[in-house]
This record gives sequence, C-alpha cells and structure tokens, in this order.
Amino acid sequence: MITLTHYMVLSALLFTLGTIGVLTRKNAIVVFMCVELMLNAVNLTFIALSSHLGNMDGQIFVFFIMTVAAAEAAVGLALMIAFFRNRESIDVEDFSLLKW
Amino acid sequence: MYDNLWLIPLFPFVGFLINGLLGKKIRNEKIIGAIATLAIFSSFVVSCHYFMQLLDDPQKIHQVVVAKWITAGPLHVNWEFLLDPLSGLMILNVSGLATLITLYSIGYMHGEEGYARFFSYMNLFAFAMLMLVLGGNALVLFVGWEGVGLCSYLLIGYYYEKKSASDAGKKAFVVNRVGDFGFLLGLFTLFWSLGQKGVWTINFVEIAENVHLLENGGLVVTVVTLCFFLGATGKSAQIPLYTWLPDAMEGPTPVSALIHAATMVTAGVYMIARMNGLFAMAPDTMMTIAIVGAATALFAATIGLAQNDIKRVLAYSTVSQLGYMFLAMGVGAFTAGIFHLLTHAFFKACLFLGSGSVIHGMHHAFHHAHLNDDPQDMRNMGGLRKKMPITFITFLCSTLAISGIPFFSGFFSKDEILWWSFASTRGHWILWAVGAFAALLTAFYMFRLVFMTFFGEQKTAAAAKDHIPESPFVITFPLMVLATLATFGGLLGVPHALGKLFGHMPNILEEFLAPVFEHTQHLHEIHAHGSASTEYMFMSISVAIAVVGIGIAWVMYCKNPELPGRFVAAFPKLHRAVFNKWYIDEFYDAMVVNPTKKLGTVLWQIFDARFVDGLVNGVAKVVRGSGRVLRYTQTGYTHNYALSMAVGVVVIIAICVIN
Amino acid sequence: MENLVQTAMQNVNFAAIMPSLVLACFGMALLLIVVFSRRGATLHVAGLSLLALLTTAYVAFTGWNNLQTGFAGHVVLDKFSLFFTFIFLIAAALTILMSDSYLKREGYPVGEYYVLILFCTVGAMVMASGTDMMTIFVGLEVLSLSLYVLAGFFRGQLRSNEAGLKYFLLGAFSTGFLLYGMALIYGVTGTTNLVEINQVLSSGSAISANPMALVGMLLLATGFLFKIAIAPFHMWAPDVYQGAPTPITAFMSAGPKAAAFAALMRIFLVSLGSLQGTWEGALWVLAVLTMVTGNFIALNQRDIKRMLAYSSIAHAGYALVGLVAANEIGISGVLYYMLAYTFMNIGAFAVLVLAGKKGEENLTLDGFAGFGYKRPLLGVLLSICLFSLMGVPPTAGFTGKFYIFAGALDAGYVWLAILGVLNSAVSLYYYLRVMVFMYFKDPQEEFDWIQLKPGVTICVVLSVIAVLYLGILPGGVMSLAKLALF
Amino acid sequence: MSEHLLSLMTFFPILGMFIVLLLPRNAGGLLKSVALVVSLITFVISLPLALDPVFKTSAGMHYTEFAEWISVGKYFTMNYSLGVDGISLWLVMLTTFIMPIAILSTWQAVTKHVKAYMAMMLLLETAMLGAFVSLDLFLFYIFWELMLIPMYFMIGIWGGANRIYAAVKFFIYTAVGSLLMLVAILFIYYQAVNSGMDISGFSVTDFYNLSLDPQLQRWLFLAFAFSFAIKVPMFPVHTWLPDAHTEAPTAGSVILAAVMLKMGTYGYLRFAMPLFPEALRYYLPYLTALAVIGIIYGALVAMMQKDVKKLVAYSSVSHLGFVMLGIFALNTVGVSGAVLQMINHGISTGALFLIVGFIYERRHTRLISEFGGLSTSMPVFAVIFMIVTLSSIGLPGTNGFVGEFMILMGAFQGELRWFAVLATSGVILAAVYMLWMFQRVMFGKLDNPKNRDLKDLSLRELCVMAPLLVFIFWIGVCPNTFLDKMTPAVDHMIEQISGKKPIVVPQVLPATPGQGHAAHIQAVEHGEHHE
Amino acid sequence: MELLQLIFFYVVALVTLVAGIGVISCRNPINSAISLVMTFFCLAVFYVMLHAPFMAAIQVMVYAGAIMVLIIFVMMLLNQGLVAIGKHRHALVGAGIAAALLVVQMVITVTKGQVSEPVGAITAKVVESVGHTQLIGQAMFTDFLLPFEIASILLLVAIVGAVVLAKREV
Repeated sequence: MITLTHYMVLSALLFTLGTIGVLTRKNAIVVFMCVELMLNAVNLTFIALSSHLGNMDGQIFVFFIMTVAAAEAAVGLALMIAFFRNRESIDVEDFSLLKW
Repeated sequence: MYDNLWLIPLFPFVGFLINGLLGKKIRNEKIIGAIATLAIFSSFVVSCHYFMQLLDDPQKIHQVVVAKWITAGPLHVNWEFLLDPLSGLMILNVSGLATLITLYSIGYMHGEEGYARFFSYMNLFAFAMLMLVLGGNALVLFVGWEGVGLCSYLLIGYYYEKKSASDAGKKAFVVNRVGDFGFLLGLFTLFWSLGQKGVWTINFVEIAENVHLLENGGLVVTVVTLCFFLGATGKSAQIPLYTWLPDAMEGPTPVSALIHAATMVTAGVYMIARMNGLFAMAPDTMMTIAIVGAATALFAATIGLAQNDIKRVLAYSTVSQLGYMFLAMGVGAFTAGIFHLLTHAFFKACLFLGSGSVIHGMHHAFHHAHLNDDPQDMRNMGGLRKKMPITFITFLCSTLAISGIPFFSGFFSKDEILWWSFASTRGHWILWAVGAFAALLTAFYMFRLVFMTFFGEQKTAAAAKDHIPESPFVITFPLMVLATLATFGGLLGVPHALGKLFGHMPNILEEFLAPVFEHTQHLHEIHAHGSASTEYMFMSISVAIAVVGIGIAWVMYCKNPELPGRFVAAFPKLHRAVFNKWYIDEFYDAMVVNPTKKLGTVLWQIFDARFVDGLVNGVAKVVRGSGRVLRYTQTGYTHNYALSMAVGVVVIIAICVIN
Repeated sequence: MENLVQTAMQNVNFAAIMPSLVLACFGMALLLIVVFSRRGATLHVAGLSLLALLTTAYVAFTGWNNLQTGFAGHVVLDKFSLFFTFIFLIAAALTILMSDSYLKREGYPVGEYYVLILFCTVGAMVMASGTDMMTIFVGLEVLSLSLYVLAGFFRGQLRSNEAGLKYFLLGAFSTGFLLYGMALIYGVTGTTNLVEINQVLSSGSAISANPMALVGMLLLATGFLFKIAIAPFHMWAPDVYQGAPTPITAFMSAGPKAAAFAALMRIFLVSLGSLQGTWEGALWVLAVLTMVTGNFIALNQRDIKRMLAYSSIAHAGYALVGLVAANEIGISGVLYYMLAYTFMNIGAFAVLVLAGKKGEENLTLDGFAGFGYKRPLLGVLLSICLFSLMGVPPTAGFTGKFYIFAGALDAGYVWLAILGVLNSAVSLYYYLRVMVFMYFKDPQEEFDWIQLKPGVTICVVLSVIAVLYLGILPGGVMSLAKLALF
Repeated sequence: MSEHLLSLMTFFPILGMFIVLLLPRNAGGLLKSVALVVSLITFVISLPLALDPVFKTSAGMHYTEFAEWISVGKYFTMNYSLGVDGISLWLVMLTTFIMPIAILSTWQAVTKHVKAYMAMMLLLETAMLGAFVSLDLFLFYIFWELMLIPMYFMIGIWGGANRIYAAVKFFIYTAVGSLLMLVAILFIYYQAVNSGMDISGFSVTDFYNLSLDPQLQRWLFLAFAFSFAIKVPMFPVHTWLPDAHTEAPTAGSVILAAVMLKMGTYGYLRFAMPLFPEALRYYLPYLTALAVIGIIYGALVAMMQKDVKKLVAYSSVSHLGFVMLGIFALNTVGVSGAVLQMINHGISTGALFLIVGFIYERRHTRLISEFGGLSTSMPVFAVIFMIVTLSSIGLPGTNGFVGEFMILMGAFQGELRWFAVLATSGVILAAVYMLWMFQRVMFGKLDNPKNRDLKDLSLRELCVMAPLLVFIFWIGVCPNTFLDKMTPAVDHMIEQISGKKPIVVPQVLPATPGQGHAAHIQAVEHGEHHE
Repeated sequence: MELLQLIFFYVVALVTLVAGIGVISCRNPINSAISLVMTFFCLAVFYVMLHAPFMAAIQVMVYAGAIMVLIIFVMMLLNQGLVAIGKHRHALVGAGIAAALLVVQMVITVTKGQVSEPVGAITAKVVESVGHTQLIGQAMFTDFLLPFEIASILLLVAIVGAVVLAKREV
C-alpha cells in the first residue's frame, strides 16, 4: 500500500536535493533549475496531501506554483541574459561586485 | 548700645575697596597710604570707643546680629558679632597694630610697584582679621579665618613675579587649608553632637551655654577639640603644620610683622580661647595641645639658632613663641596665653618692623652701590647701632622683652606661662622644663641676632657701607610706639605673686578676661606644691636662664666671633640639620607632596586614560571590531547567502523542535 | 453550470479588493500609455502614476470604516490592511516623486518602471489584505517579481544586474521554503484559509506538539523573514540595496518590507496564535540577532547606501520586537513604526538621490565631506532623517521606537527592550558619522551638480515634515495604528 | 500671561531660532544681536519666577500648565505638563541667566557659521528649559535627548582639534544612559497601568505614589541612576566630560558646565530618588562612595593637568561630586546646599570656562606651560580670575563656600559621616590644584614674549564677567535669597524620599538687626579672684 | 496489486531521485536540464497515481514543455560550457552538512508529523466520476477566483519585466 508518508518522504528528499543544488552549483541557470526542483518537491507534497485530505486546495495551489514558476523563469532568465551581456558569465561566483 | 559694631570691620573694607578699585587711578602714594591708614585708624577709634564702653558695662558679653546668612533646616547662621572682653582686647590689638604697621608701610613700601595693591590687601587683611575676632559664631569666625589666609596668600605672593614668593603664598594657603579641614570637621562634629542633644547651634555663646550637654572628657569632645586644634596648628604654625610660616617671609616685611607675627598667626590661640569651655572638657586634647605647644617652642627655637636670614630667625622665633601660647592653652592658663599673645604682638611686631627698617637701610645701601648682596643676610650686617640708633634702641627693647628680662613685657607673660605649665592641675614639670630650655635658646638666638646685626664690625661690602641711613620718621615712629608697648605692656598682667610685692598691683588682664574664662576657672587651681615661694623660685630661674642665654650669645658673637665657626666644624651634621630646618620640608615633600602628585599622574594617565576610558573605548572597539568581522560574512557569493539561510532554517527548526 | 456561475458571483465582492483593483487597472492603462508614448518621455507616466496612487488612496480612505470580506474568505479589507495600504501608497508615491529625474540622470527613462512600481504596490496590498495563504503567496510573488525586475532595472549597469540576479535567485530559494511551509501547514490543517487554520490549530491541544505544524510554521516564517531581511535571512539585502537603483532601494526597504510584515503578522497572529509559545522565542532570538548584525556591520561601512541597507536590517529587527511582544501595543507599534520608517528612510534616500552624480560613485562618507555647508538645506533635511533613524526626539523614529519598546515592556520583554536600546545606541555611531562628514569636515567639492528637481525636493520635504509631525504630534497616527488592529 | 509663562519662556528661544534662521547668512553682527536679545528677553520672561514669593511658603508645583498631548487610550498617554517648584526654579533661572552671557562671550570667538551657531544656542536653551520644567517623564525625556543635538554640533563644528572624537563620544556616552532610562520610564508606566493606578500620562507626581516591589525598584533605579550619573558625571562614567569640555567652544563649555551637568543632579533629585526610595536606601552607601571618590579623584587628576580647560573640566567632576554628596545626605542642609551648589558651580565654573576662553582667544593655546606672569600684562583679568578661582576653591564670602559648607555639614549630619570626612579633604585639594594653576598662569616672570602684549579685558568681556561676579558675592553673602525659596520644596522632596520629616528648627531669638542682643549668659560678677 | 503498485512506486521514486541527483551533479548544464525534465515526468506519473491527471498533464505541458524549453533555449543562447560544481571545498562541506541536517529534519517531520484527517469529500471515486478537470475548474472559479485573477497580473508583470530587462535598447 502506498501511503501518504511515502510521497511525503520522497518529496522531502527531492526538496533537499534541490537545496543542495542551490547551495553548490555555480551556474545561475542550474541554480534556478534546482529551485525548480524544490518547487516540484513542494508540488508533490501538495498533491499528495490534497489527495489524502480530499479537497482541491492543494492542487489549486500547485496550479499557482506552476504559474509562478513560469513567471519566475521568464524574469529570471531575462535577468541572467542582462547580466550575461555585461559580464559574459552567469557564474554565481562572478556576482561579487557587491559585498561586505 | 553696640549696634554699630559692624563699623569696625567696615572701615578697612571700604579702604580696601577704594584702593583696590581706584588705586591705579589715584597713583599718588601718599594719598593711597593715607586712605589705608585712615581706614584702619577709624576702626581703631571705633574699637577704642566700644572697648571703653565695655569696660564700664557690667554686662560683658554682647551679641549683635546684623543679618541672616544661611538658613536651612536646623542650620541657622547669622552675620553676627560678639563683643566680650576677649574680642574687645583683640580688636584693639588688631586695629591698633594694623594702624601702626600701615603707617610704617607708607615709608617702607615707597616706590614699590603695586603700591595700591599692597595697601588694599593690608586693609582687606585688617577687615578679615577683625571679622575673625569679632565673629559671633564659628562660621563668621571662619570667614575671617579664611579671609586672613587669603590675604596672607596674596601678601606673601606680593612679589608674584618671584617664583619663590608665589610658591610660598601657595604653600601658606594650602597648609592653612589643611588646618581648615580640621576646623570644618570639628565644626561639623560639634554641630552634629550638640544637635543630637537637641541644640543645633554654632553660635559661640550658645555653644558655651550648652557644652555641658556633652560628655565631659568623652570621645566626642575630644574629637571635636582635636579637630579644632588641627585648625589652630595650621593657622598658628604649630607642629606639624608650621612649615609655611618661615617661607612666608617672602612677603614684604610689614606683612610679616602684621600677619605673621602679631595677628593672624595668633588666630589659633584666639580660637581656642574663644572655645575654652569646650576645650576644658577634653583633658586629652588639652594635653596634646600642651605637648605640641612645648615641642614647637623648643623645636622652632633650635632651628632659629642657625639661621642667617634676619627675618627667618624672627619667623622661627614666632613659631616658638606661638608654641608658648599653646602651651598656656594646653595647661588651661588661657589668660596667660592671651597675655603672651598681646605682649608677643607688641615685641614681635616691633622686632619685625625693626628688621624691616634694617633691611630697608641695607637695601638702600646696596641699591646705591649697585650690589646684589642679600639685604636680609645678617652676615652682611654688623655694627649698625651707630647707623640706625632709633632702630637699634627699639629693637633692643623688644629683644629684651622676648628674652624675658624682668619688667619687660615678655618677662611677665612668658613667666606666667612657664609657671602655670608647672603649677596648673594640667601642668607637669617636663612641660616647664622644655619651656624653660626653649627660653634659654630664645634668649641666645635673639641676642645672636642683635649682636650680629648691631654690634661688632660692619661686615657690609665696602661700597655700600656708608650709605646706610636711618629710616624716616614714618618708619621709626611706629617702632617707638611698639617698643614702648613692648617694654611696658607687661604691666597689664602682673602676676599676683609679684603684684603683692608692688603693693597689690592687680592683674588687670585676668580680671578683665574673667567672664570669658568663667567656665574654665577651675583649671586655674594650682596643684599641691604650687605656692608663692615656689613661684618666686621659678621666676628667678627664668631670669637666670635669660641671662645665661644672653651671656652665651655675647661670648660667641661679640667676644669670640670665631667660636660659632668652630662649633660648626665640630658638629657639622648637627649644624647642617639645624640649618636645613631638620629637613622637615624635604620630609613633607617626600611623604605627602610628591606621592600626591604621583598619584594624580597615575590616576590621570593610567587609571583615567587607560583603564576607564580604555574600557569605554574598548567596548566601542570591540563592537566595531566584531562588526568588522561580521562584515566578512557578507562575502558577496550567492551560495554563501543561500547557505546562511539554509543553516538558519536548520538551526531554528532544531531549536524549536527540541524545545 | 448555471449555479456554478452563481456561486462564483456570490463570492465576488469588489468592494473588498477595490483599492488594489483600481490601482491594477491604472497600472494596465498606464502600460498601454507607455507603449504609445514617445521614447524617453516619462514625466506624464510619473504624474499619472501619482494620480493612480492618489485615487487609490481616496478609494482606500472611503473604505476605512467599512469592513469588507469576499472571494470566499480570500481577502478582507479591514483597517489593518488599509493602514498598510496607506504605507505602501505613501512609499510608492514618494518613490515615484524621486524617480523621474533620477531615471533621466542615469539614462533609463523607461515608463514601465512606474508601472512595475504600481504592480508591486498592488502585490503588497494583496499581501496585506489576503486571508488565504494562496492569495498571500500570489500577492507576494507579484511583489517579488516586480522587485526583481526593478532591482535589476538598469540593465546596462553591472551592479544593478547583480543586485537583480542575487535577489532573484535567493528570493526563489526562499520561496521554496515558504511553499514547503505552506504545504506542511496545509497538511496539518487541511486548509489554506488563515481563519480556518486557526480554528483547527487552536481546537486540538496535541497539534502544538506536532512537529509538522512547527516546522511548517518556521519554514513559512522563513519566506517572510527573508523579505523583511531578518538575520540570518538578511544577507541579500545589503548587496541588493546597494546595487539597485536608489529610489528602488528606498522603496524596497519601506513598502515591500511593510507588506511582508503585514502578511507575517496576519499569519502569525491570526492563524498561528496558538503556537505563540514557540514562535515568540524564535523571533526573540532573531530580532536580537538582526539588530546586532545590522548595526554592527553598518559601523564599518563607508558607502552610505550600503550603510543604510544595514541600518534597514537593524530597523527590521526593531520592528520585529513589536511582533515578539505580540500584544496590542506591540502590534500597533509595528504598524506605526513601518509608517515612520517609510518616511525617514525614504527621506534619507531621496537626499542621496539628489546628492549623487551619475553612477553614484560619490555616495560615500568622504563624498559627503562638507555637504552640510555647501548645501545647508539638504544637509539639515538629511540630518533630521538621520536623527529620526537614530531615534532621537522629537522625530518619528523616536516615537516609533518608543511605541515598539513600550509594547515589549508591556509584554514583559525587558531584556529585549534593553538589548534594543543598546543596539540603537550602537547605531548612533554610524548615523553620527554621516553628520561628522557632513558638518565636521571641510568640503572637498562644490556639490554644484546638485539640482533641486521639484519631484525629489517635494519628496524630501514631505518626508521630513512627516517625520517631524510624527515626532511632535504622533497621537493621531498612533491612535489610527491602534484602531488598525484586526 | 502668567498661566502660560513657562511655555512662553521655554519656547521663546525656538522662536528666536527661527528668526535667526530667516536672517541672511552673512549678517554676523545682526545674528549675534538677535540671539542675544532673544536670550535676554527669555531671561526677562523668567524673572517673575524668581521674584515670586510663593516659593517661600509652598513646596508644590507652580505655574503649572497641562494639556493633553498624545493619548492612545490605555496604551499610553503623554501630557504636556509643566511646572516649577523651589528646586527647578533656580535651575531655570540659572539657565536663562547663563544663556545671554554665553552668547555674549562668543561675540568674537565664533567666526564661521555664525547663523548655525546662534540657532544651536537657542535650540539648546529651549531644550534645557524644557527639561527643567517638565513634569511628564515622557516630555522630560524628549527635552533631555533634544539637548544632545545642538551640543553635539557645537562641539563638532566649532570645537578644537580633537572635536570629532569628543562630540561623538559625548553623544553616544550620554545617549547610552538615557536610552536605558527610557526603558525604565516605560517600565514604570506599565507597572502603574497594570497595577490599576489612576495616572495621568507619565506624570512624575503620580509616579511618586507608586509602590513598587523593592527588587524591581533596584533595577529601575539603576537605569535612572546610571543615566543621570553619566550626565553629572559621576566617577567612573566621567570620561566623556574632559574631552567634551576641552574640545567644545567656550560658550559650549560654559553651557555644558553651567547647565547641562545640572541635568544629572537635578534628575537624581527630581526623578531617580523620589521614584525609588527603597532602592535608594539600598544603593546609598555605594553612590555616596562614588560621589566622594569623584571629589578626590577629580581633584587629584585635575591637579596634574597640563591644559587649563581640562583642569577645569576635571574640577567639575570634583565639584559635582560635592553636589551629589549633598543630595545623598538627604537632609535639608545637605540637599539645599547641593541645589545651591548647582547654581554656584554653574556660575563659578561657567566663569572659569569664560576665562579660559579669554586667554585662548588671545593666545590660541590652553597649555599652562605657555603662560606665566599674565598678571603683569592683564591686571584686571588677574583680579577677576582670582575672584573666580577663590569662588571655585570655596572661600568664605563667595558662593562656593556656602554651597560646599552646607553640603559637607549636611552630609555629616547624615548617616554616612565618614564619607563626609573624606570629602572634606577635597577642600584641601581644590586649593592645591586651583592655586597651582593660577600661579603657573598668572604669576611668575612674564618670560614668554608672546604673552607680553596681551590686551586686558575688553568692555564686552567685562560685561560678560560682571554679572557672574555679582552673583559670586551675592550668593556668598546672602544665600538666603535663594535658600528661602528652595527650602520648602527641598523639605518636601526629602520627605518624599526618606519618608521622614526633615528636622527644622525655628530660629531662636534672631535679634533684629541693629539691636544689641544680650546673650542669655548673665554678666559674670566680678568676684575677688582667688589666689 | 497493491504490492505491484508499491514496487512501481519505488521504481519511479528511484528514477526520480537519480534524476534529481543528476540535476545537481551533472557538470554539463544541459545534462542537468535533461535530468530535470526526467524528474518532471516522474512527478507527473505520481500525480496520476494520486488521482490528479489534470495536474499531471499540465506538469508535462508547463514544466517540461514550457519552462524547460525556455531554460534550455537560454542556455543555448548563452552558450555555457562545462561548469564545475564549486570551487570552495568548505562551502561544499557546509552545504553538505546543512543539507544532511535538513533532510533528517524533513524526514522526521513528515514521518512523525500528524497530518489532518481527510476533510473534503473529493475521494478518488468522486474524481473518477466527476472528472478531475471539472473539479479543478470548479474550485478555481469559485473559491480561488481571486488568486487566479491576481495570477494574471503576475504574468503581466513577468512579461513586462522580461521585456524591459532583455531588450537591447531603451
């Protein structure tokens, strides 16, 4: 029997994987993809919970998360392009003009 | 009747204001001098008036409240005056001497820079001194007390461009302040302890009335009186606070005469006499006073033996004579003390003024000859009796008086003190012995002074030799008056023993002062072995001592002038010690002055700057420093920021969930 | 199908979203106008945006005494949200006032800028009035996305790019946590509606020991604390504030911060009130940590913009004290403080806008040497703002801090209050340092490039007047803040 | 008019400040004149207070003004509540009196940014007056903090070489203390509110009746005491003072010494002590010890200073130690002596700073070693300097004596007698450091050629000093002018603090002046004296 | 049947995790992207298993179809080569520790945590009978109308933002 816990643990693992990615990857696009991974983990949680609880709120939430993810992708990638134009790089370690 | 007592201090104050404010404009020395003399003379006249009135008045103690001064809670202080026989005598003494000395100064200070300044200070001093003696409560007395200290400071430092002079002034003030510290403490304790009994007062009359409330001989009274005595030692230059007086000779000679011989330095004696009722209740203090007085008398006399500066010899002699007065106070012979105060004022003022006259002449001569020799050094003098006859005669009279030659004033007063120091219930033969030995030394060094100055060969540099003039009349006149007083002043207080001899000559002074010392009369009881015959014996011993002293001086300084040199060669260390005043100043410097300065420096540069401020700045530095460290957490790398967030989340969750 | 529409329409209550609706409509209309405007002409856009804000303010004002709920409990128009709405509107208006000349100076006269500010404000308003996690989330994202863009708005400027990108990456990361927290809360309670969450949570006593509820709550908080820039989620703030266009920095540290506070307070106080025992302690520590971090690091800054960024972190810490107190005084204190902070902070930034040269390389302490003499009026105005930031009476900053710490003390948080005031003592140093340079050093420059453009001047003057008004006669606004509790 | 007298007085300088701000920047003389006139008018406005006999009989607050200011329900209410009693009366008068003098003293010393300077001075006056007349703790706090701003700028802009350090130190040091006080103020307020007391705002008179838990009192008292101790300044939190004083311009130092330091002592008397009497009892020995340490420490450190101004600054530490000692005596003599000494210190130390200012203007140095023999070139100055020095030393007949005497007397009547003994030794040290300094500056040979042609005091400078000299003697000779009006308030305050009625002894038989008053002692009969 | 389901679940979960590890460990961003797409597909499978077919559909369409295409497109545009995982070892260590703790915490949370009892009436049966899309639509346009509308503003902002940021000239 697949229980809710299975899904929850899986999503927790995925969420953590995403977090690790954000913390370690240097390519801004990859970092962003890891954030997407985190969001997807959240999505899985929501849908699993929604299915368990028997109401649609969680699924609607996922809907909005997807919307937001899309919008963020648009804006984020635009930012990266703008940065790349000036710096010829999207390595996060090159975001070091502002510090201290 | 005594409404206008305030006029007495007022006149000199007005004189002070006139000369102080307008002196620069007046310029004319004669007018300045006249104003000053007149001011103090007026107050002398008024004093005489009131004194006469007092003599006729059956009621001898009068208080005059002029105005309220400080009123707060239980503390009521008025500007009030007290006229009783004691203060009556003192105002006469002060205003009279001040008049003479001011007059003298007109001549002596001629041509000095700051002439008006000098006279205004003199008047201010007279004002303060009169406040002191007239003050009806301890605080008004204290006004005068500090006021004379201030004037002393100003007048010692009169030649302010001279470092030694201004140093001496400062020393005088500070040492006096140490005494004042004691005075204040005594006053506080007295006020508090009487207050505990329900009487909150610092008025002398009320203190005298209520002093019986305190435990006789108890700790409180002893502490109070010891504190007051500390004040007295400061003002009256007793051990341990005498060191300022010799230095004070940096001031012009009239100042030394007026302040450092005749009036101010006796304030301590006066103060003890004023509170005799209180002191009488503290036998321990009385004993201390007597011992200190005797010790000072002897100690200062020893130093006086070896000084070459004419004024310094007189200064140490003053310290020594004040010691006698304290000895008298200590054995309960208040009248004798006051008597000696008066006679001492006469002869010591005369001596100082005489020495001033000498210095004036020497200075004139050296100035004429363009020499830089010290006009005060006795080794430059000698044989002056011919050049300055009036000065010599008056000086000699006074010296005889101080040496205790019979029928000069000093004989009566000193002898009475010595007698009481033996015969009083509080007396002891050791006290007498010390006093007598000091008298021997006194006779010796005073005649040493006379012989070195007026007898023998003239040792003045040849160029100046013939230009030593006798002083003008304005200088010699006060000398003559004072010499007369010094000679005959003793008749005021002829001892009973002698009085009987001369056909029941009364002891005027004792009778007059009796109301003041009424409560302490019991101390005057003569203990067992005191009798008239003993008194005669002691008197003879005194005379003998004086004669011996003079004789030694004559041998050493007239007959065999090389003797002193031999003596010095025989006991070099002793001489050096005596000559350097037993190194007491150096001792104080090493024990008190330098450590205090050092402490100040340490507190400032180490405690204040390093420790306290270091702590303050240290906190600031730590804050800023930790800010600087924290700042480097802000690396600019995005994943570090993300890491910080993740760690934050992890930690917060851990903490909350564990809780 | 018919009844579905009816149900849908029953839920609709436009009155409940009227202010944001009006503003959003204005925003869209402006977008069209921008499209058809000549390139580089932005003045009319700025004017129209101000008009939009004014209209919105009016609409909001009419709704003050008129509680509205609607959209199936997704939104409420109460005094709380309206108070915050006014803060957002003021922040946006002041920002717009100072922006026009700035954009022209820096070479980006783009009309979309204003539109984005308006949309951002809409997002903030939605956050403040949302009563459902979903609404709040969407509002938050509207706000965030606008800000990402605005932070990176000077696309030719590396600093601005970097700021935008950092903000974006970290913001998205924090969104992940936020959402995960929401998911867990949803799992525990079965609902996303704040009121219902509270009902569930306060009904069962076991729930407060439920790790899922706790962790969900903390993750949820993380998302908002990130926006408020509470340590240790603050690290983006200095970089982004420094890199972003100055008016945007000013706006960001006032409006969106207040929005995040609004949402945080609503969620924590309405939904998670029963977990207060837990979050109180956590927020206590975070408040202190934030004050310390912000103030201590600010001590060593020479770039004034960056220094103000750190100071803004510290101020978030002060405001959080009010939330920790979680009593009426503390909460209304936060409201009041956000308003006060809006004025003083924007006022200070507006002077920076005026004083900067193109590229703003001169906005360092040394660049301000003698500023007070060459530009006395501006110097005084900046000083007043700085004194207010310090919390010296009689300024808004003082009354604000007073209010906050009063709340903390009323709730018995004595140590928190003490640490708070000690921190503000530390903060004195770096604010004073600006004045040290402004007044105690000799001028190195003539500051002749400064032109008192009307918009930004009005912005500064208005801010300072408000700062003084709130400092001297704070009673009225304080009472409003008190009324504005839910 | 009289019901708004205090408001008028307090805010008139602010009005003047706006006038000054409206004047053109380069109108130097006009700016100064306007500021001077404004401060003089303020003084005139405040005069009715000093002349009002009501203070002689009544201990309460007079000229009270009350208006609701901020009211946020039960959260907090602050009122605009002013009033003076016999204690604050004299501090107010001191402020209005010193201000014109301070302004006049800057006539030539300040050349740059005159407008700002005058504006700051006037702002400062309002702040100081406000702090003295506030009866609402919140209002008081506002004025209290407001004072810092103008002083900060005065030190920082017109100060000496190390002015930035001094200004920042001054500001932060004092702010740290007052912020803690703010916490305590709020805490008391909520204690009062939560205990259901009927209070009107932060009214201090209401708080007096608040009975707090003793343990709590101690903490609250510490917060207040710390804040005020910094301002006083008491040892060991005095280190801002030498820096601030040394670097501040003359007028700044004068105001700082004359008025602002009094804020601390006033704060103790008005707030810290009556609000927390039990805590006071607990801390009294420690505080007294600190006061005494301050007296001796300040004197010892002052003694070794090389800079005249720093010396005077440290002497302030010593003098304020006396004031604190008097306050802690908790009896009429001590406390009224302390209040009187506050005024005295204002006058004497204010005058000393003016004097230092005079020579600094002439020689642009304050190092003692640079001077010597100035008496020769500046005789009038020498006289004035002497008088002020003596007043600072506490010579009888000058103001300093009356104050110090009363303080020591009072302290001695209290329970902490031994501290009074130690403190009395400060009298000696004061003479040492002041006279030594005076000697080194004024006496000796005029051997530094730069000192040879120094001009004596100008008419303006004499005008600056003259009123101070008048008061030096006035208070010295007739302190009752001042004591009469403060005693009822002081007694009331002591009762408030210690819960005991202070001892008041009506004076017995004060014979009317001019009437010879026969003592009770009967004239002793002249009996025959025994042999 | 249930066992089979469970095995299926584990297989897909494994694939998901492996793909997830691929996302964070592939040196080539393109490979990461492909792994991410793989994860998305796996998740879609789970959605189906959770009776949310509509969500599965838009998961594939929006995420895999739209977002990932956009990402890959930009990646190509920027022409990024190989990028190492990270230079800073200590950062890696820190990240590792933080992540390990995080995963422990999350797993404890979701296993120990008490999820609410079912509250709604929408069981698998209802989904099957009414249809998932309709249910979503009903909820979206009744209860969740407001966020939906605001989402439109969100997208508008995104568009405007992207345009403003990415266009070359003013």
